[in-house]
Amino acid sequence: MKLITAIVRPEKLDAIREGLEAYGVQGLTVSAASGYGRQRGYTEVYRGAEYNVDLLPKIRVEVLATDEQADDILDVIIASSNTGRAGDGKVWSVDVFEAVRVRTGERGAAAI
Amino acid sequence: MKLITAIVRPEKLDAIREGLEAYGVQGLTVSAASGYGRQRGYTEVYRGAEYNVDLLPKIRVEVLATDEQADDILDVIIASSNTGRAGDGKVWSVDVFEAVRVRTGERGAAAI
Amino acid sequence: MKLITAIVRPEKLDAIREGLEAYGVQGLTVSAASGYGRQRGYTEVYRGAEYNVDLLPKIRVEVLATDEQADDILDVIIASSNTGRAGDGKVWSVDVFEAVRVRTGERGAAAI
Amino acid sequence: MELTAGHVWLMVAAALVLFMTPGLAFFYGGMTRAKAALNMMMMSFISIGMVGVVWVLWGASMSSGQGFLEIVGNPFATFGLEGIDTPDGLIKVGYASTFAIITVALISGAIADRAKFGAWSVFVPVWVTLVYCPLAFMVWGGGLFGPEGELGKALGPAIDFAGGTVVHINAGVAALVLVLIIGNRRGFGKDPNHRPHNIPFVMLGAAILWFGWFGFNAGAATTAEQAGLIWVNTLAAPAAAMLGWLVTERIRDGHPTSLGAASGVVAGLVAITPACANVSPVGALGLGVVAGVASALAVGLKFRWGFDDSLDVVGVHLVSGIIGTVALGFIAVPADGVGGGLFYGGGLTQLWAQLAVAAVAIVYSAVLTAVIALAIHKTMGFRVSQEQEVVGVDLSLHAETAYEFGVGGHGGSFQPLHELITGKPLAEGAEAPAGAPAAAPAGAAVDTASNGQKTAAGKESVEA
Amino acid sequence: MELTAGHVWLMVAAALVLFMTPGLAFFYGGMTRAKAALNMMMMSFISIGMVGVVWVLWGASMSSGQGFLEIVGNPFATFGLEGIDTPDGLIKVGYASTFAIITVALISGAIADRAKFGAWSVFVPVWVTLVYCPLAFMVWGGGLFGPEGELGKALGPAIDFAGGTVVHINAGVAALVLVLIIGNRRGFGKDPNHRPHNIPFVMLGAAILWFGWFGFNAGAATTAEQAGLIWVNTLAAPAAAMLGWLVTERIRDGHPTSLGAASGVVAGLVAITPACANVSPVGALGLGVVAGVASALAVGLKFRWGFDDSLDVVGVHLVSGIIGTVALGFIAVPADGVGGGLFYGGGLTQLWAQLAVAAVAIVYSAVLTAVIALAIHKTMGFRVSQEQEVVGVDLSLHAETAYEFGVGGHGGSFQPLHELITGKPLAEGAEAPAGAPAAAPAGAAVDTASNGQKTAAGKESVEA
Amino acid sequence: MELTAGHVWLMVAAALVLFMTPGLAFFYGGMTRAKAALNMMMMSFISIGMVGVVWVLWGASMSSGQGFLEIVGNPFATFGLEGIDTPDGLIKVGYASTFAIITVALISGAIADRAKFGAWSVFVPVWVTLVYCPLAFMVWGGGLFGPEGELGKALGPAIDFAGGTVVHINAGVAALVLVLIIGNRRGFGKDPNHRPHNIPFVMLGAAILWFGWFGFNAGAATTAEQAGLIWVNTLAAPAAAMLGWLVTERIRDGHPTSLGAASGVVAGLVAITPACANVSPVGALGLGVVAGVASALAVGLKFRWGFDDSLDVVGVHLVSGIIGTVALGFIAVPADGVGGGLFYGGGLTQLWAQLAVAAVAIVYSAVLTAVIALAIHKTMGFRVSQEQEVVGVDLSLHAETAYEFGVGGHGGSFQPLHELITGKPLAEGAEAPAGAPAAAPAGAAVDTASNGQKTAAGKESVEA
Ligand SMILES: Nc1ncnc2c1ncn2[C@@H]1O[C@H](COP(=O)(O)OP(=O)(O)O)[C@@H](O)[C@H]1O
Ligand SMILES: Nc1ncnc2c1ncn2[C@@H]1O[C@H](COP(=O)(O)OP(=O)(O)O)[C@@H](O)[C@H]1O
Ligand SMILES: Nc1ncnc2c1ncn2[C@@H]1O[C@H](COP(=O)(O)OP(=O)(O)O)[C@@H](O)[C@H]1O
Repeated sequence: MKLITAIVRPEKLDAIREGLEAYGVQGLTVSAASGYGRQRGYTEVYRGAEYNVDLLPKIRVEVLATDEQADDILDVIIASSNTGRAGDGKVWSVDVFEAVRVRTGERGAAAI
Repeated sequence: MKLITAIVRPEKLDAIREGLEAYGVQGLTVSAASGYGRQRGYTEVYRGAEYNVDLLPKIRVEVLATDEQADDILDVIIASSNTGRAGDGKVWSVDVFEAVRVRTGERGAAAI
Repeated sequence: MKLITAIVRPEKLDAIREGLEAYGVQGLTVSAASGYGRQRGYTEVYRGAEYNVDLLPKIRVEVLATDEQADDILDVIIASSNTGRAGDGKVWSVDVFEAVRVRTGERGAAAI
Repeated sequence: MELTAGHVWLMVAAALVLFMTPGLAFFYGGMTRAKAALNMMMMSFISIGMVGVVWVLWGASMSSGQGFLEIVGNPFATFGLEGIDTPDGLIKVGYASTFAIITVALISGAIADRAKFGAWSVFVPVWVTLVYCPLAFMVWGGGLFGPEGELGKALGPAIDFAGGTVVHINAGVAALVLVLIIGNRRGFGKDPNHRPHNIPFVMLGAAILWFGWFGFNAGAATTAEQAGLIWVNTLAAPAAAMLGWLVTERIRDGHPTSLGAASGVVAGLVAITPACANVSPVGALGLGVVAGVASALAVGLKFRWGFDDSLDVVGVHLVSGIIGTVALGFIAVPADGVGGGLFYGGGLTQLWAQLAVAAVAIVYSAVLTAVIALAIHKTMGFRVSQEQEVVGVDLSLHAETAYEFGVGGHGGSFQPLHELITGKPLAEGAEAPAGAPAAAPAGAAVDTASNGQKTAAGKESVEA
Repeated sequence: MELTAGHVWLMVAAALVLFMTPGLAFFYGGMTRAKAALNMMMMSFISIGMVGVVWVLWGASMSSGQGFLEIVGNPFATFGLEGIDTPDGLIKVGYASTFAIITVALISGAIADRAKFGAWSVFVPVWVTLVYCPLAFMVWGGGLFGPEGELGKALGPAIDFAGGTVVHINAGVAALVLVLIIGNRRGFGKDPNHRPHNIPFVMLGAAILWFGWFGFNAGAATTAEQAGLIWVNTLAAPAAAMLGWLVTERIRDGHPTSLGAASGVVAGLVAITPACANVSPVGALGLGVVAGVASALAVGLKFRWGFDDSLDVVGVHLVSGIIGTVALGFIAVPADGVGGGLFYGGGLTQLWAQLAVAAVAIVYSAVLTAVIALAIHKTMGFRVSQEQEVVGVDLSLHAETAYEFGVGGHGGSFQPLHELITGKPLAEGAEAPAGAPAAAPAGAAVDTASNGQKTAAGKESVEA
Repeated sequence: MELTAGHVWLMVAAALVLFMTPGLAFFYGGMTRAKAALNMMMMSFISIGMVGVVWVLWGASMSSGQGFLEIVGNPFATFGLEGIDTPDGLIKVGYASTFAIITVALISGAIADRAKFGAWSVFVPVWVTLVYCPLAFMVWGGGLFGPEGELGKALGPAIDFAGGTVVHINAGVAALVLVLIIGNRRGFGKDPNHRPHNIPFVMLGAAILWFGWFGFNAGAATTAEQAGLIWVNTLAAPAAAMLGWLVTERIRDGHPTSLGAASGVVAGLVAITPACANVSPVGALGLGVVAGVASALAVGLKFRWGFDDSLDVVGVHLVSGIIGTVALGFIAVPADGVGGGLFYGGGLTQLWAQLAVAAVAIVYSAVLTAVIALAIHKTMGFRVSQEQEVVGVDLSLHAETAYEFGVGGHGGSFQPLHELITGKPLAEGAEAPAGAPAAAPAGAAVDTASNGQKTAAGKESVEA
């Protein structure tokens, strides 16, 4: 099994969810993050002094997936969150050793 | 070594901590998340228009553990956060390549 | 490729960023976390009743890195966030199966 | 009749006192958890709405004028404010209404986070009618405790210039009764999340309360001397009470807190309320210190005795209300050389009168509040379901959340109004497996028994 | 001349009404998304700044005194307030200024989250000069609708005691026109993030508005009887409207909301504004209920009809403003036994006068606002770029964010002031690959086309 | 004596001015970081508490009446307000107290985030007694600068109608002195987290300040003409200053900010304070613009010169206070045709008087504040430990956090009160390895040297 993690633009959350739902993904976990990278930030002014804010808001989306589906899901996420401009983010996957559904105790693919 | 990640109901945090402390875990990391899954959301009303909120608050708990303890810890987490209703969440573990305690530079099991 | 995750003191964020930038890292992701461990918390008082707060604010820093650089990056993070007192935190790395840059679809080391 | 200075002052004072109730909404709202803040504020707002209407219709009429048995006025004498024809008659009605409004709103702090909004909406008008109006009549409206009243004549008239008994003791007792009937919050005394979620709001509330209290205390002043004394006392007592509370905290807990400063101010204001026109400024300082220390100690008792007076209505309003009322028996300054408290050589007369009025207010309020609250609790229920409490009363009762600051914490689809009006339900989740049991949703946040079914749960789940 | 009670009341009332505009800033500011809250509040604040200056210079002069064609006063008659020499002349100017300030600020709610601040800063003084001043002159300053005015004589003088037409209908119509010209927010009717971000602020705003409204309505009262009636009506109508709104929500949506309570209060206040001195307290209750229910239903229409009156200026101020104005045709109480509305046997006279003044106000405001707004829109543009809207107008127009609560969410380097003053630019990012295209930054948050280039983008990106 | 219009106005004005100090708490509290917001607000609140008590006991007595050397009144003349027997005597005392309260509270903005609360609680009463009371006596109480005072007779009496020297210059100088003694915050000029954490609160504070300032400036007005002029000027100057500040920012930084609007309002209010009764409305507009621009430029100097006047007390209150005071030498309108500023043909007389009073206020305040602050700093210490500063003064000094919005960010166990009262310590952490060194906890947030030991650290760690 794989855990797919995507760090993407916050405004893309809805598109990703729609894409994944359409693909058949039934659950995912979202959290807030801030990213620093090639995308440059913005400037806030306070008392005539400038603050250059270069940690920009991102969304982290995590999806557990079977090995077979993992690659498709990667593609779905990329397709639905790409804008072509710096700051689009990263998606990565790692191998999962074990996964469990808390409600039932089901393990493995059944847990997803 | 393993990294165990649990996405569970926020109100279960205390129970999990107690369970893990009792088992002998000395540290863990918690962060906020939102989950989407089989559990359905709720409705907010604004100006007579309804918004269906289906990203629900969850807690992410992360624990580093030795390979031996990992399975027990999984069980402790599941036992202390299960309610039997949709939305209880997921727990998974992944292999850790290297772990370090920042204070001392200790690596491996000593870092936990 | 590796994903390096560091749970460290919030006030160390700037030092880590400077350290990593100097080393040549071009991007990273930050999020908020709370940690529980050997470091003890503080007490809040409310109506003469004390609340012992022992979940303390931490920062999670995540960096994708090639296998070659991973170890150096680990060292840079440790060097720039160490204070020698309990609560300095943990750094760990896991193997990444696949990584993609959303903007371009580049995979592997090119995605970083 | 042309506007006089007295009319202007009364209008201003009335506006100030009305402003206190939203102030209270912030004082209380900041003290709850974030997920119950709106509901807390709504309990104050609906008090304005309900009592505003009640007062115009029959409340004003019941709290003054010709009464029954010196206990309550005739609700139909000036029903709808018809027939009030003194030049300042309506101004006085307006001023009096604001006292009724805040009194019932004060009670709500004791039952934070767990009361049904529908039940509260019934409680408010009934309680004002059956508890507040009679007590106001007895103390201020020419009833039992007035100079012509039976008890007033027997014991000498009790002093309650601005509402120590009618407002604070009354509300404090009612709060205690409600807590005992409704029960404690889940996790009371154990859950650290019961800490206040927004202390700046608490301080804002305290500031607005203090500001408005100058109208509360001094609104009825008739001479410049009296007005000046009341103004200074309304500064002195809460200032001293703030210091008293903070020193108590510093000694007991090690830290003077912001919540303590805000609470101390209110305790001092409560204590000076009955006494504001009848003690010297130095007396007000002393009264303030005593009230601040006493209430600071009293708010801890709920943990010992196990009653969840959530936002300390009892510890602040009942305790300091009694202190202020009874203190007059000791430190009331003689009026034109006559009477006065024990310390001013006035003997025990005033003290007895003060104790009597406090006792009657306590008993009267306790009994009638219990009857009303039990009637509501046994019929429609006064308390939300456990699930609604866990989800938070803001969401489960009002379908709202107080704040939406962040990215990521909220999502979901949007259903424009016309679907609602046409009655078309929210689209059923296409991904729900066929044959999912049609579990009846029990709260705004719905977990289906085993697997998901998309339901617009909010609508059905509201308590009446 | 020594201070009289009337002077004192007018000064207090003026301060109260001035306080309403920041109250409005919170009422509106809490309803927007967090990323547009400051801009929303700034639209109110700049209204105070701009109109405060305009009023001293020529606004006061244009809204009273000798006029042109009964339509508008001479701007130079008392330019700079020179030559005002009645004892209470300046107090009255101050009082009047606060009405002009809040009227234009009211409009801003309709164009939340997307208007250029520079364009708004031009709109405000022009609109006050060309729309507000003439209308105030016509209704209150001795113009067309006064007892001596042509229309006043023809139809009988319309009643608008405190500003139903001049303030609320006027602002509501202008709001509608602006929405139609500027267009809807991105995601209007679909994006759930358009929910209010801070409802306690909305309630705070409503509370301050209500508090100040006692000055708004009663400031011009001349007798104690009138003042008392106005005070009570200013309590009764919004109290009833709050209940009306909440019951409507409870029936239609299943939940009474806090936002509804706050909005209901404002709707009731709007409706009673023109009528406050001319209806009975029971009439005020009835008017309040009608306004509360009607506005609660009206605010949903924007979703049906697809115009993004973001914070419901039309649904609340236009609708309840018309209700209050026209209601006088039915329920105005006869003055000294003469006149009165239809229900009091006064026939249709008053109703015609009310309809006429409402109609003229609507047409006048619509036409002139359209001309002004179009002129601005066609020249400098009234709307921010799409990118600025997505980033949020707080950051893109004011280089600020409303809140900074957390760890981790913000970082970056700090550029002390002297670099700015010396004109030295922010250091170019050393890590930017050489040869990066020097893309022109289009908004405060800048994505370079393909790879990064560090730019102090904020400075260039502001709209004029 | 029956209430007159003057009495009513003074009572209202006094309540308004008292309300300003909590307003200031929000103005300042919103500008700090979230982790220091409560402490910032507490510095204002404790000023009310402390000065409220001091004023009743000896402050009122020291600031008027028979004095020593024309410098200060006798503290025992009306100690405890005994012996004040004019009808409006107490009203005036109340009004005066509110000025003392806000003056000392103003200072606190300069030392945000790093002052010991205990030290501040000593500073407040001492400073009011030794610095504020004498200066108030000299300028308003019949002292040195009055018409009968030595300097008043020598130079002609200086004009300071509502407190340019006594309040603003005085507080601004004291603030500067405190900064120099206490030192800068860690990270001053470098750490972007020093941005304001809640700008809506800053705007709320500014709004309350403006509202209250009508009482501040006009409270002492005696005629309708004067009151009207003051009212209009108190609108005009801050309105113009807001625009001046925003235009300065727009030109210099590219963006007009909300923080700038709020600050501009305050700068304009400060500048008009001494001048409110003595300049024309157009003069007030001009004065406002100058103050707005000058303070907008001045607040940047701290970064250049490296003194951490954290919330710009010097840039706003000292700079605009001097501008307003000195401007009277130019634009004071002749009273009854006599005197007036340079521009009105009054010659240099008034200018010299104004410069003299400003200079004396600066020197007097600087020297005495330095003595008091150094005495405190050398004995008990005025500054928290580095660790307390990093943790945040809210937590380390008050054991509180301002906000608790989220899930997950807070946890831990709960210790009911009775354990505290019985002195039973919090349970030692069972999981702590035996033999852990019993390190003495140094701050509220405790890191043990090498491994953990559970300690209820908060209690011991507070500074005195
Ligand atoms: N090496 C990295 N490790 C982890 N996260 C990264 C890394 N590089 C970039 N990111 C994340 O991806 C986001 C986008 O990266 P950025 O370099 O701005 O654009 P792009 O991915 O389009 O080249 C960053 O904001 C950050 O959150
Ligand atoms: N495929 C998934 N990948 C990652 N997180 C998931 C996934 N499915 C569910 N989750 C997380 O688990 C939580 C509970 O899932 P849900 O389907 O509602 O209930 P259950 O796990 O009991 O079947 C979700 O809110 C989400 O945070
Ligand atoms: N077993 C663990 N798994 C995950 N995170 C941990 C674990 N132990 C500690 N942490 C994280 O590391 C932080 C520091 O740990 P702590 O035990 O306080 O100090 P130290 O790492 O210096 O021994 C904790 O606050 C927590 O966030």
